[in-house]
Amino acid sequence: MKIHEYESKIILKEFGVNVPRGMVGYSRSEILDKAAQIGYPNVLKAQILAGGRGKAGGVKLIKNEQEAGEFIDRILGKPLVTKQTGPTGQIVRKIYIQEDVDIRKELYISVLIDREKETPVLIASTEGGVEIEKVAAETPEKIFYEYADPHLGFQRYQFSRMAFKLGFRDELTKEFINFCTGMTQAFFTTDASLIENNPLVITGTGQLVALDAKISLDDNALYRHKNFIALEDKSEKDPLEIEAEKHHLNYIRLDGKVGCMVNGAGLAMATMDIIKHYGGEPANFLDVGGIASSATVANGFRVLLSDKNVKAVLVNIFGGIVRCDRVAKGILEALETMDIDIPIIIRLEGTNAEIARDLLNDSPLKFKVAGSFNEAARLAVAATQNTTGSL
Amino acid sequence: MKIHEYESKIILKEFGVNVPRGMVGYSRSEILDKAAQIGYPNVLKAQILAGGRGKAGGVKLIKNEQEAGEFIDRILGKPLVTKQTGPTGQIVRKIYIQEDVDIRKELYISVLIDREKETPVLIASTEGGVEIEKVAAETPEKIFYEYADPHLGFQRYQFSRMAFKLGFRDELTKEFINFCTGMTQAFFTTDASLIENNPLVITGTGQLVALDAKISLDDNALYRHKNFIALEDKSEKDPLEIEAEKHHLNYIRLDGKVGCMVNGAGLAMATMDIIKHYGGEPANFLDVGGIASSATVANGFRVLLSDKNVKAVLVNIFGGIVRCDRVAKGILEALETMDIDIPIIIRLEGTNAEIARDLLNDSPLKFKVAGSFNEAARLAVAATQNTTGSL
Amino acid sequence: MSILIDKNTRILVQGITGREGAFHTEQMLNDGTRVVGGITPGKGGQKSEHGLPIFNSFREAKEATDATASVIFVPPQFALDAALEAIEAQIELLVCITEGLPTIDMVKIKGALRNSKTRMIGPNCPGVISPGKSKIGIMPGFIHKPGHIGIISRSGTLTYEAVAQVCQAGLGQSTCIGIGGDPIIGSNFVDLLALFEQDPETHGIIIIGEIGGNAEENAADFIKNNLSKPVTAFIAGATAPAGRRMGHAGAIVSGGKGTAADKKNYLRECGIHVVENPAEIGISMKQLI
Amino acid sequence: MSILIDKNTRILVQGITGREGAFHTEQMLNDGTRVVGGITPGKGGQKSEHGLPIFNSFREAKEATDATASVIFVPPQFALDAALEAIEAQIELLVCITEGLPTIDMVKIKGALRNSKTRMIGPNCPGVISPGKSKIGIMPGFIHKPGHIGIISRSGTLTYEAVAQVCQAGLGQSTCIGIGGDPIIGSNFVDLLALFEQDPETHGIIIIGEIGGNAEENAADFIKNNLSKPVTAFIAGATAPAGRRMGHAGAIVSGGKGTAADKKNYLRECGIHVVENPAEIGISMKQLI
Repeated sequence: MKIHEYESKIILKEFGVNVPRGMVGYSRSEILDKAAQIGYPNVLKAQILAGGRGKAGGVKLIKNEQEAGEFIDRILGKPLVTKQTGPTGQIVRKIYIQEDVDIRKELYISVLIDREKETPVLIASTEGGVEIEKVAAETPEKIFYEYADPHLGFQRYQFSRMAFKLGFRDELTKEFINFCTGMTQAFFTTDASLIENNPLVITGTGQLVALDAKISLDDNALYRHKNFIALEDKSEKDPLEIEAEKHHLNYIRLDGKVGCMVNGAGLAMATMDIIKHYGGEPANFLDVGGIASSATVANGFRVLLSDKNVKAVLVNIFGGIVRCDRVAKGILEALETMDIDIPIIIRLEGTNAEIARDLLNDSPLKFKVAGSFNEAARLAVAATQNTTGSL
Repeated sequence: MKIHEYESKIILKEFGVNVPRGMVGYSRSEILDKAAQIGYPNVLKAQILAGGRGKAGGVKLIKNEQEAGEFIDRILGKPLVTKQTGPTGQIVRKIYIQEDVDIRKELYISVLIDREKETPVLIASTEGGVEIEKVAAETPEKIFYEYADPHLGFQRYQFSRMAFKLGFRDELTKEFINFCTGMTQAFFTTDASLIENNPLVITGTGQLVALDAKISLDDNALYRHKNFIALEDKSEKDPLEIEAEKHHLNYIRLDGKVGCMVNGAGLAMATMDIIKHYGGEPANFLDVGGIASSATVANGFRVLLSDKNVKAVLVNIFGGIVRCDRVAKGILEALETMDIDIPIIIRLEGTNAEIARDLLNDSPLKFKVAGSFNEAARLAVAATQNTTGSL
Repeated sequence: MSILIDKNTRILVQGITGREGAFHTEQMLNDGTRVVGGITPGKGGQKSEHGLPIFNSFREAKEATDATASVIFVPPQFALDAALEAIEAQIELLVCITEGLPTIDMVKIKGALRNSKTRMIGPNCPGVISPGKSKIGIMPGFIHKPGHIGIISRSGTLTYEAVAQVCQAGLGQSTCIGIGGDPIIGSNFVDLLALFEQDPETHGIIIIGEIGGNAEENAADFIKNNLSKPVTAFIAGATAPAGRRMGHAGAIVSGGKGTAADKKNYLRECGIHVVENPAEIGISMKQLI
Repeated sequence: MSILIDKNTRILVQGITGREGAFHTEQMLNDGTRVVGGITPGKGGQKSEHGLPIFNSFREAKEATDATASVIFVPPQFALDAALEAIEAQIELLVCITEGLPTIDMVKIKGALRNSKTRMIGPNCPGVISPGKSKIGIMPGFIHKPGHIGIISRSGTLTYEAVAQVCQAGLGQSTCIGIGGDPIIGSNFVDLLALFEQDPETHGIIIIGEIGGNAEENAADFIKNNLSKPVTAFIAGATAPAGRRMGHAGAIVSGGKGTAADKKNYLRECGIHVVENPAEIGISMKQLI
């Protein structure tokens, strides 16, 4: 789960990490009020859950109230399109007002789980304020790594060693060790999957400050942090995805016409891939999961069909934990209560598949039961290419 | 560092461990007030830093205010002599008033560092309310152990396994797991060397409650817990030991006549042992430590001589980190400013011993420089056996 | 022969009295698996609905049953504890079906595995099956057929799909392992490829990868340098958008890394046959062998 | 020969620029020890007052100097970190002089040592000396003489006392090790007795114990079963009152256990010669040999 920059900074500050003075505002007047409190010049930053805000004009150094007003009028309540938002952008609903910081040097620092080494890693670079992927590609020798012990975590000597790699001395080294101590404590305590400060800056007076901050929390660990669940900003999510989440469905909306309902992430991806393979476009990723009841499946069906781009539905279920009879019941339940006029192709294999097929075949409802993966995909794609015809 | 029962219970409660309702009082009126608040019957418990209070009459079930008054009059401000206090006992300065608990069964539980396994151990027994040493000697099969992983600590399954060894089922198992979780968290968070609940009781309503509680903190870790330093109750310490502590001297007062000033705990013990070996009695243990300055040594000398039982002093220094010249300077400083009329025997060996001997020999002050360990010990013992004579 | 499990594997079920644990124990028994007992703290001494002995602690269960493997069905918040308990008891094979473990819990488990005798499969996986011999997991046993194809997959149901295709192609499986869809897992492609290479009964290997991480790239390197047997591969997620977690915690394209296209290219560069159509995994294996 | 250290041992000093670290580096150099550098974060690239190179990190220091041993002089709150850094770099021998480590820090260090190549001596100890060859620690080197007596001691200054007595008796030392007075220590009597048994240059062994714990009892068992060389022992603390910590965190008689009398009796039961008078350690060894 991604959280906003301003929330990330509040968390980091709790762990003793230096962040610039700042406040968040939701309306024109509130933002101007708080900008005055922070004092001019300051920096206004659009709060959306995506990177690349700076280049997209979402971050600006503001000299006076007039400039602040102009920025707010241009940004607040409007979509901001960055490299990471997709073409429709994200509506800016809050703006962060941050004191202006005298920057001597920009650095990069992050903590995240390294999948290869299977333990958290501290990554730092002398090249901050630019995309770290770019630094990695062009000057990988400027990125440094320290890996946590899986049981003991990070040690002070690792922060110290990192400081020397970055070329720090004396006072700055001590500050850096404190910075890393707080940042890694925040990482472990919050069960984060990523904490990134880009840039981390050295100020004119020689202090280390996290000028920008990004935290992603491990969704699987949220049960240990009930207080963080409230931080989730659903305003940036697709309403259908929010609806799906309520029913514990793993749903991601895409742009195609073939709606997919699949059990298992891998098979769901493969189903999307085969649709593409046969010239169609998947309308979504939908994994009904490992413990789907018939109600879950029925809810999934409703979510799927709420997307008006969907011109055909492909149900592809291979029963393991999920029992096909439950899925069949769910489909029947959904179809009975909904008025559906698009083709539905169903393929069920695995646990209790025969019971499921009997259930479906006994039903008077209209759908096509496919015999193979290939057949199911071909039928679904064909149906979207000929949406007026029937099966 | 030992802390009082009532302080231990406050700490345990912070970590979610069930303790009976209780308050501490310092005066007759305060104790009676609080006893009324807790309600009768209740239990009054003398707060001293030593075990064996129950058998010594320091703990009593009180039915009404009259009984409470009688108990207070008998106990408060008076010495309580228990098996662990020594013959002079400890003055009772506070009394803990605790709600009366309906006891179904008494158990034993503790967490401490196991020196053999070199990691913390959780110890529990079905035999509570009696000395665990007695249980260990008589029915060792009734004591159970779970060892912490040195890096991961204790795991839930260990608490669960312990619960079954104790014969718990269902609800009680869950309670026990929570109890152990809190108790071990308290252990690690406070850097305790021991947390002991004896008895841990099962109440009539099936709850687990720490009826008694003892916490010892690791002196070496107190720098991480500045707030705990205030918990130290110096009122129970020998004033000379408090004075010695101020000067970072490791001093323990004993009953003999030969005062010892030694560097290093092992040599200090051996010096006490050799005094005994030659028929004398050591007046103290005094380790001036590894980084003794001349000032430290001078202070040590003052502490030593404040004990009026001391009839002779044996200084035995083997210089390693401690440089003998510093020690010699310290001795000279102390002797110059003090009016000393008892024999002083000095033996210095090791680092800078020659410079030290030169310093001592150049001094006009009165003392005897011994040539060997045996000689020094014999002279010191002889001096106490003939205290009127001079060397 | 087969890898990891066979007719002699004696299995404990951690969480045998839970809904899914009980259901799949039943299924495993039906598939001829030697499940020898289960662990549910507080129910020691009782029998499970399948008539199996229940124990309070893993150590007790292992001592009483001489089990060599264990499967975890407990909820995610107890999975770290269950895994550490099994590792402490030095079980040989540990299969964790549970989905939703916090990544940092898996970091700790891997740390504990590092100095242990235990090999772990999963979490968030369907488990392991050597058809006709033993099954530890939740895959529908009846779709499998004994044979000579080894399957290693990051996916669950997509593995069943591959199994069904292999059977349709007239082949069977030596052992199929779902290694799980999480960022950190007990055993990786490479660990298991090495075992398949040494198993005389395995004649060909299918690997099913997906977007995210670089487990497939590591597998490709290993295959290129160490494997003599034919390998066919499928990588799921060609149509997955960047930055979105595709169900599995590990299936995410981030910073432009871990795309299906990159993986397929890398595998092909290492001389591995990669299929584009997930319905052709079985037939592709048949043609290679 | 000797044990642990000899003329070829190359030593790093952790905390070389601190007051005690600098002083004892000087002393070690005077005693002919091959100190090859030091670590003080922030002072890398500089030279110590002894002209030795200073490094910012242990790994860097070890790579540059080919050091085989290290000695820790940092304050107690940094000792855990220093030890873990040295262990990470897989130093062969680590001697920790620092006094006052929290016991739980030592628990963590022991956990890290368990799976490492590092052997640790201390903390809270005078170190190790093989007279005439090398000294890692703070003992006054000049009181020692090369010879054939091995000494292992929980005490610091009492060891010097024993050394002086051994010299007075006309003998010398192969290696003397102060193992430290803390409840948990890097190497115990037993670890080192095994090394002395195998060292042809060591003809007799002195062990100096004290109250608290049961390291002496374990040593006695080991000596009885495994040692062919004569051993003499002294146990300090016969006059120590129960429940009081006698300076060393480990020197405490608690619950009636760990008394000097018990230890002496146990050692004698195992056939070990125990001296009552600490001034007779040297002469006792002389008589035994």
